[in-house]
Amino acid sequence: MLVLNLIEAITDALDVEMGLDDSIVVFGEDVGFEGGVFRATKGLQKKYGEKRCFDTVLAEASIIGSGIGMAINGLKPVVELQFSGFMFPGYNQIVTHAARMRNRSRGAYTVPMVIRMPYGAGVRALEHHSESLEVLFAHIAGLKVVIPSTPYDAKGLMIAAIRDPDPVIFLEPKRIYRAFKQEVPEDDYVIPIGKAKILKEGNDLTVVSWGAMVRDVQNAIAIIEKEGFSIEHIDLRTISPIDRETIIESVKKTGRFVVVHEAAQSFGPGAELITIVNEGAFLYLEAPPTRIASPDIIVPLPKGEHHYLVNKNTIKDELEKVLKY
Amino acid sequence: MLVLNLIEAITDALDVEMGLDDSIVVFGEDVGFEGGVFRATKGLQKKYGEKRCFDTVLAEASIIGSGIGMAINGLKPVVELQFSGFMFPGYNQIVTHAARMRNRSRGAYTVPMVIRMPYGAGVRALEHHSESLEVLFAHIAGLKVVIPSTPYDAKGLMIAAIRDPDPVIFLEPKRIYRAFKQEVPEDDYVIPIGKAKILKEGNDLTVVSWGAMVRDVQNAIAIIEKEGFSIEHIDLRTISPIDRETIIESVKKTGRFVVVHEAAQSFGPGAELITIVNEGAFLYLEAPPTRIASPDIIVPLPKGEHHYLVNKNTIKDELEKVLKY
Amino acid sequence: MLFDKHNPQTDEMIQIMDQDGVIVRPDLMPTLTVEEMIKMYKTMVFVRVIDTKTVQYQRQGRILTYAPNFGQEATQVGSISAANKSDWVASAFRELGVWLHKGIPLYNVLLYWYGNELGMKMPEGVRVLPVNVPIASQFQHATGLAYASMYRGEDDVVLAYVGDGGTSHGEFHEALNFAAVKNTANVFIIQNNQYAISTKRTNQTKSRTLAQKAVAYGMPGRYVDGNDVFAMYAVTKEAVENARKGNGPTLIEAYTYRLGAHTTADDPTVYRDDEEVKAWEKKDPIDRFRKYLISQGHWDEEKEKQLIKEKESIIKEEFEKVEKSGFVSLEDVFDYTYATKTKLLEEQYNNIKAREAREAK
Amino acid sequence: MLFDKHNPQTDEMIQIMDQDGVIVRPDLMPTLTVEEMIKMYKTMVFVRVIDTKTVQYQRQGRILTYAPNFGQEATQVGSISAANKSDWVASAFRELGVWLHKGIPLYNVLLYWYGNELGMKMPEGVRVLPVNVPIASQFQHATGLAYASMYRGEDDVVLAYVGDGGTSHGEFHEALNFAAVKNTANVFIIQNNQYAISTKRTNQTKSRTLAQKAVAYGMPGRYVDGNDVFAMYAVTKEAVENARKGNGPTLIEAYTYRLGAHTTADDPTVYRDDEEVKAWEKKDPIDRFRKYLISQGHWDEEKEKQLIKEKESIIKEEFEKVEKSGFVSLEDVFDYTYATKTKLLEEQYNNIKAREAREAK
Ligand SMILES: Cc1ncc(C[n+]2csc(CCOP(=O)(O)OP(=O)(O)O)c2C)c(N)n1
Ligand SMILES: Cc1ncc(C[n+]2csc(CCOP(=O)(O)OP(=O)(O)O)c2C)c(N)n1
Ligand SMILES: [Mg+2]
Ligand SMILES: [Mg+2]
Repeated sequence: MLVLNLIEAITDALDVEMGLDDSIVVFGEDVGFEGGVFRATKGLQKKYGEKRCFDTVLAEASIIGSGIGMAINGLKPVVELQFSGFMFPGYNQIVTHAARMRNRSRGAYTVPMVIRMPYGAGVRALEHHSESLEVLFAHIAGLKVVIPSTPYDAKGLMIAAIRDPDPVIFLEPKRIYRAFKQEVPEDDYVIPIGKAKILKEGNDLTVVSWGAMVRDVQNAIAIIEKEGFSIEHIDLRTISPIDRETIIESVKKTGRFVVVHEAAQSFGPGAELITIVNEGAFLYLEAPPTRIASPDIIVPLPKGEHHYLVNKNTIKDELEKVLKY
Repeated sequence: MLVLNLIEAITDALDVEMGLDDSIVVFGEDVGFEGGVFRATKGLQKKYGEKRCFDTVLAEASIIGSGIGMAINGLKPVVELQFSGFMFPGYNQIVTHAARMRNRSRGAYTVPMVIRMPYGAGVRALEHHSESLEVLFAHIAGLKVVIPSTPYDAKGLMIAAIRDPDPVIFLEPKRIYRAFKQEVPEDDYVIPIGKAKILKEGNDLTVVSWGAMVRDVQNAIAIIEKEGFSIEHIDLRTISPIDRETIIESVKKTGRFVVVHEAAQSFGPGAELITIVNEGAFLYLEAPPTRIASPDIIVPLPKGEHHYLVNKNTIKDELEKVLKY
Repeated sequence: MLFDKHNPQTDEMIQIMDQDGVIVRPDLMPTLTVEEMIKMYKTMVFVRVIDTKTVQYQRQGRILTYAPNFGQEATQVGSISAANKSDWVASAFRELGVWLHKGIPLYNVLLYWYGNELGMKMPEGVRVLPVNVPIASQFQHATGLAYASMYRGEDDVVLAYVGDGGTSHGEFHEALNFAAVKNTANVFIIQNNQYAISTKRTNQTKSRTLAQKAVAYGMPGRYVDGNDVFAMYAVTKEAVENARKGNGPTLIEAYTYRLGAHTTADDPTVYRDDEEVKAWEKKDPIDRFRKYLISQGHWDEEKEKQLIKEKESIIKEEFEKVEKSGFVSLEDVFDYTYATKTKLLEEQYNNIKAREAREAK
Repeated sequence: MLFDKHNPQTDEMIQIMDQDGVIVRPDLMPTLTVEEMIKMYKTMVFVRVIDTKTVQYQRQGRILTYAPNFGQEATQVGSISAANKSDWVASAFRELGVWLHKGIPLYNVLLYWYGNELGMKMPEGVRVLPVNVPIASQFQHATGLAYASMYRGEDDVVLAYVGDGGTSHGEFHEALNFAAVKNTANVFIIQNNQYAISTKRTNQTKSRTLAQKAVAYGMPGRYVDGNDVFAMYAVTKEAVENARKGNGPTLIEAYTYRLGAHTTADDPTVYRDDEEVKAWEKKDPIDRFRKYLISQGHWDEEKEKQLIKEKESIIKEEFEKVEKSGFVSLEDVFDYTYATKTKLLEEQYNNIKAREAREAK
């Protein structure tokens, strides 16, 4: 067993898989020599050489687009975008090609590729360094979208993503990159994409969250349960395809539903989850399914960020409202 | 009164506004000399000169980005992207700049700009010519998103969009560009952005749709009402900001809700509307709020497109299900 | 190295055969067997026949859209003939000569334009990417294909095609820069047909030649008469072999002209003069090549007639097959979103299947 | 036209003053009054003092991130001094010398790095766009700004700044092409400081100079010693006046070096040698300028000491004011999403306001 934080678990996953599979190449801006600005690829160039882990030119469309070409021609690229806020110049390649090559070629060409990017707010950063953009990927047919919330899951999901035959968007909650450590097996293992995890069983309310928000929700639940409520907490882990069954089963049991996310409220991921609950458990609902989300504004710079992020208090208050509805 | 189809109404709106306001400039690929591939800007270069209506180089990021610069420096650009499927290379400029310049500069610089693009399926086109991407704009703080469904609305909304102090994404349902004509006033008039339109009052069910889908829904309603049901039909017209009040009031009256859209189902616009209904009218609901949407696949080429598009029959069947729930 | 003294910043265009089919630069003439030349000629004529017929079919309402290649046959066939079977192609949508040479069956091409994705499923061993609609984005795939080959120590080369309009796009720039930095085996070919839909080449960029854009990447650039099949062949051959040896990428501008419409949805008379078109018709790449072949005794009127007859009957036959192919199945529309359908896709598939069954009644 | 014989494709770099402060090309020496030179020098020193102090503040945990300009002061101040008050600037994030010269109060700049958007609200009449983080995207705004001025018949010029890394981006390419085609009054300045975070300039592109990329757009390109304030001034002046006269855009490569870290979050010792840094320290643009000014009798040690003292006290004072500025208000965070808050934003605002009131109790 290793004891790793989330980013170390990602590095370890890359290392383990690169050791097992020669066709994996890892690249992006500053990813090679210095191991990335967050050091997620630290040591890989030294260990596997410049051909397998390298710095690219400063051009996101080229990072994704060349990765697509490599994937078609037999490699498995795992590329890094420095921050999710800089994925936009590469979004054309992601949507119009990575997500569609299999369909366009009726299966003759495929894009088994992982596109990693740190995402989310709460690190008191410059503009474009705090975005939560999961909807922009989850709405696109042909992509899968994964977000780990623990080191253990991060490694298992990363290995699953690398082995997946289709392009996977791997969003890394950078706020908890180094927040805590966990035991992680040394060898390779897989956490299936598309499977949510029931972190805690309960009877009165179902709460779904993912990424960095999981810990905030856990803290809020800890307080609320002292009041005698029993809450079921689900870590979604895969944003697309969503594990509808697990959520619907849970709501059928609890009758109440809250989703908590960092992304902006309107047309956000919470809306999809609430709709799924409506579709699958409408008659079981004892209170309106509720979303707790960031407001529809631009993520503020550090001196205003505290206004923005959903915090433990908001979560607690909202959960109580739903419980007492 | 003029009698115009939808695309003529857009041309007329541009013409009327350019006549009234010297600071309006219109450009995009093939927009100047030949008046655009759909001829939406036909005649404008001849009438207003090459400085005010011109062809650009083939580069969407440059179309949007230069427009942002112009808007900051006193002009009002109305730019065309040839098809919404080709907006992706310009998406970085839209999200990271057009939507944010006001906030970034605390109001010192603003981007009063209209970004027009034909959108939607059903015209039996090549790949990337059929996308419905409203969510990719509506989820972004700082943008407004408008979709007309009639010539009259198209002109009034376009004039409102041009006069709006913020960037407006103007999605044009190309399937009905020339589907029908309507009386349209010769002079300028405005249809307020953010206001839905109740096309038809009713008591048993609220149906929301927009763009080309409005007519299909009308056809389905016509059939169903023969069975004795009374349906309220709302044309959303503005996707962001949504007119929540009109929808919630309607559902409070009818107790049932269906949203119909062309965009893909998952994380689609329907999810937001259903969530709004949950938030505003939960206790009034007599049946699960329902979405009718396209499947989560890539829009097929013409010989498979009939599988894809939501059609009158699907709408009718689903509405009946909700009515009889 | 034949062309390494060439400077794309001058007006000197590489030409080997003039518009009368006369070899004006015998020193540069590539060594091609008569069989090879005849094969190239036949492919060019085949492209012309297919274009002519398909545009007719479109007028008859039998096909939706089509992007013809009139005038660009030498650019396409000359360049691709310089590549090996195992070399890759990343093209746009106006490269019929390339596709036929690479072995995509005509049936497939027609099926695609007919509106069926299956047409772009490449047969085993045909290393061509499917039609790429978002302009210039295929250049990025070309660099990745080349990187992967290099990674495995294979010496395959990747040829990528783009239009003059495409050179304005950011993706063009990024790909060329990537290739130069990584020294990948890429040959980038610009089919400069003078128009991007209605937009003239001269309004697309102020660089004198498109080939000189190579300077920005520290890459060789070649400015070539794209209607001269021998010049296209010779220049591409050198670039391909250079890349194969590990000497990195080349940018080639094929100076040509789109004699027809942008696509069948386009009316070029709106934006250009008849005179301009007529002047370019005199430089027709097929006429020129034919004159040469006849002058050398390799071709004659009789063979020409027969060839056209033969090709016309092939296109007729293949198109009729395509017309009988019917619709795309619901399975096909769903089965290639992912390797395995998600549960939700399964559900959506079943719903539509049920609806279609009801409608069929 | 002084520099129109200059060919950016050779290794000849435009230099007027060498690293010892000696004027080596008196023929190219710009006409600047002593006052003007002193003003430029003072701004450069001010930048250095601010950088030094702010990096200290960051180490003390008093500011979050900062991108220092060490070594690039001549590039910035030399170029912008050639512009008029009404000329526009579209910069990235490492252009402090430009900003100060254009009249952005130091308080604003510090407030921004402190984490408050209000810092980038330009005072009336300061024609500078806010800090632009997405690399190279500001080049597109520069062309639009210039188009709008041209449209109204105004002769303002737009100066845009980007790093060496930024030249790889598609947006760089598209903007230069647009400007050349539309003949807008743009001057594009590359601050080639040899690194994009850890990535060396030589791994960023294979073109010998970055200035030669101008060839791709049919635009003049100038390869300039960016540590020579006179060369920067003279070359920019020519480009600016040329643009002002309606003769279109120019690309300038300022060959310089980032002596410090990329930002305070970066540790450059991971990816570069001390020796390299030391070699560049000898070319320090401020030392060089000072030597010149002293040699001409315009400056002395005493003035230097005083200047530094004065500037140090200004930064100290301004930073302390910034530290007292506190947090951004909830109003500010909501009020600039749109001209008028939507109803939903009003609701979200009220919810957060209520929560914060509860929390405050
Ligand atoms: C990114 C993108 N923008 C716009 C279009 C629409 N479009 C299709 S073809 C074309 C012109 C292409 O011109 P060029 O590159 O010269 O190629 P040609 O058609 O002349 O072969 C345009 C603008 C597109 N396909 N992709
Ligand atoms: C589109 C985009 N991608 C990535 C980044 C992250 N990033 C910030 S600065 C930087 C390097 C910039 O290098 P250069 O252009 O040379 O400017 P310098 O920092 O040297 O001034 C990178 C990659 C970004 N800001 N924008
Ligand atoms: Mg062309
Ligand atoms: Mg740099």
